[in-house]
Amino acid sequence: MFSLLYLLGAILLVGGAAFLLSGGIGLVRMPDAYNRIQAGTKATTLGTLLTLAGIACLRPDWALKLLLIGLFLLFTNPLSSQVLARAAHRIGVKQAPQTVIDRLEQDLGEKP
Amino acid sequence: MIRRLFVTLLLLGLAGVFAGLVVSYSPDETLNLSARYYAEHTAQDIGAANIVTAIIVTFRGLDTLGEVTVLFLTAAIVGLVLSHGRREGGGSGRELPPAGELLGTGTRLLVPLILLLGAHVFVNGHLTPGGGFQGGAILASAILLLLLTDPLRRISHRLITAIESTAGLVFVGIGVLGIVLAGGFLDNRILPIGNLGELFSAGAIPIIYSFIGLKVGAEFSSMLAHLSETEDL
Amino acid sequence: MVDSLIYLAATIVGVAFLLALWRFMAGPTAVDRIIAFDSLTIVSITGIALAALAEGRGIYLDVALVYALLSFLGVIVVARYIERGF
Amino acid sequence: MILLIAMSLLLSLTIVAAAILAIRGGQSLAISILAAGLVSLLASVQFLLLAAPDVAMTEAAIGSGLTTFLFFFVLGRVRGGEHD
Amino acid sequence: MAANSETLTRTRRIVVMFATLLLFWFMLMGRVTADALIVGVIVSLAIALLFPSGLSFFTEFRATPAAFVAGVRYYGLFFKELVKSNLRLAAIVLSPSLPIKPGIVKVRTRLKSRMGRLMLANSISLTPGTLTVEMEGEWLYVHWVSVGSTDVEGATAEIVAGFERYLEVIYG
Amino acid sequence: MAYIAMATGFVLILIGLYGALTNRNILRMIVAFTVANTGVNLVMVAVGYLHGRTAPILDASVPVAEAAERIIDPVPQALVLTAIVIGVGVTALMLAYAYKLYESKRTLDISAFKDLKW
Repeated sequence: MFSLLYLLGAILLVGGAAFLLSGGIGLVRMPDAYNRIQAGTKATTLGTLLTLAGIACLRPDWALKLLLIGLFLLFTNPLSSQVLARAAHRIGVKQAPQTVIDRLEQDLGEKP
Repeated sequence: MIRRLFVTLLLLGLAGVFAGLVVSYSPDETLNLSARYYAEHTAQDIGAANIVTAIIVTFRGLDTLGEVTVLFLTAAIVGLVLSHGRREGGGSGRELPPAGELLGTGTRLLVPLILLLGAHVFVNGHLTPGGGFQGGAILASAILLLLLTDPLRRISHRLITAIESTAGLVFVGIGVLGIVLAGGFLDNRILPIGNLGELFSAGAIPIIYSFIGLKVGAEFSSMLAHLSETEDL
Repeated sequence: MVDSLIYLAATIVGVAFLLALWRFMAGPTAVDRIIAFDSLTIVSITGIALAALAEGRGIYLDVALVYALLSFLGVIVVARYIERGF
Repeated sequence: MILLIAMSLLLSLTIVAAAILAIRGGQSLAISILAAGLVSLLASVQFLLLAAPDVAMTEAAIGSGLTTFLFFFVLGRVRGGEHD
Repeated sequence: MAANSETLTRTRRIVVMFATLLLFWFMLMGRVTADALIVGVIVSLAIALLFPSGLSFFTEFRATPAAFVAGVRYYGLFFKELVKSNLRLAAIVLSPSLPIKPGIVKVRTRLKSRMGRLMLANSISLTPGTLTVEMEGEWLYVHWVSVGSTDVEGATAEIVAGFERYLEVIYG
Repeated sequence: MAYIAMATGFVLILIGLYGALTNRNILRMIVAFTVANTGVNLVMVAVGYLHGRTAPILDASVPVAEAAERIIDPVPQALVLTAIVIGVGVTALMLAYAYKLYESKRTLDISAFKDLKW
């Protein structure tokens, strides 16, 4: 069973997996917590979306349910990473030495 | 030190027993007698596609009733134990960091969706994986999200108690109806069995499981609400 | 050939999972571990979908649905705890 | 089949590692609770591989939010007690 | 008069909520049949009435043709940005020297409606490289992996403007 | 696969017991208890698994006629499903008691509670 859709699905799967891997590598290599949030939780989002799309190509009868999973991920994921970043900033997690600017810290400092 | 040694010896002994169990375990090749009965007769007798649901709600329905009762008792005891340290009204002296606008808006967007998913899970308990217990836990998760966004929010205890007791009464009432109209307590054939795979099939299972779901959700919510009303120590 | 592509994808996902696990075990601060926790749950959704594909049962996706909608709760709970939010 | 067995092995490894992190003394209690939550979340995937989607769904619905929240709530209430 | 329009918006919100929930219900069920419709109407109505402060995609949606066009183009831009920034981040992660220049910049948004602001913040957060840390009034604090410009106007033009142009038409 | 899961479950039980017996903090003991709880559930589900079979839910891919040959044992799943839910209730109860204990003695160290020891 070798059709174009099938091949497209497999390629999408590998592409999504590659993004997941880049997220994993970023999670290990990035120097501080904020950059790890950037790499770790959001590169993995696109990776998961692509793998879900790939599986939808392999099994078109599951497409609706996979679409729902992707939609729910799109709602919940930025919310959790935003709340986490905010909490990290509030408890004063250190930033990497390469950091060039922190306007939030400056503005918080100006206010009483 | 003696204690550490004793614990280590005990665990080593247990590890030996477990290793023996794993090594000598030989998985069955076919289903055993009761499982074979369930596999062969569920579709005709009960009409539920999900055999686990059929076991929980009808074959072992009485156990489930006991279990829901245990859960009710735990919720009641948690409420009783914590009833002393209750905060008066909403005005606690603590300064809480605000939840932030994004979490507030996101909660208002997500809570209806989570409630909908919970309802879907327990209404479809006889067709897809899931059922009352899972659906109830998902409903309670929605309440949990509300509490996370605004910890000082008060969930109405009266509403929770009303839902909980109504659901319990309906559950028992359907069970008694089973004695009157069909073969015995919690018999699901008080309604037509219907065709396998449709939403209105499997007799009374969807109704029973929906009420179990509401009851479990209300019990978990009451635990969460009681905990969130305690004082800081 | 296509099947080997699927196996390749699964292997890559496994490596990503291991990297996130390393960050979870090693992470210097609590926030790092929470990030790793989040990534592990997201990668698990892919794992569930791949398992459903391998078994050929669409109903397994219901579990992924619950995962996608509820796994972020754990992260929010911990984040609100560390900022003393409740 | 090989795919499923490999996934199962990987999950087992992760579960045991997280469980060891969960009971190890000497680090903060919050990390222990987080690791216990990870144990139950990954155990739910393991349940799914064992062809038990009902159990997997229960564990996912309960293990992610509810249990973690109960622990962290009590931990937040007993500030100062976590170091005993 | 004011009270009347108040109840009108409340009713409108509940109706919109109900319709959205029903749509999601049919997507969950995967089929449109009579029995699914009956149960779905009951469940959606119960949730919409029990939780009237809930929001949905379409709560503040402006039902004009321009909004639909903007919605389609918004999603096109969003997915394009998503893939592009993911590729950029993957390049950063894989290069041996790790060329990052992180920082938190301040940007301004003109959006007023709740859903529009949530969608804007989510879009910024979902494209790797930028992450909304805090939102206060019209100011957004965005963590940026490779800072382009540190002043408010430059950063706004680079991060926000693309999404905001469409969201303003959709939600206002 | 059943062997892998079963071994994992037993290891989890051992780890949980070790944690519960060696830690002195009540909250840590409860955490260890939940780990052991998960292990017990894993062992029970693994006992019901039969090689090469699939989940006990009938649909298009598992027709009724082949059910007895294709599905695994549903009884342990039904047991574990309710055990998990009861487990959460028990955990909540233990945590409520831990809260009350802290309220009375201002400590969570188990060796401070000797009132009923004899």
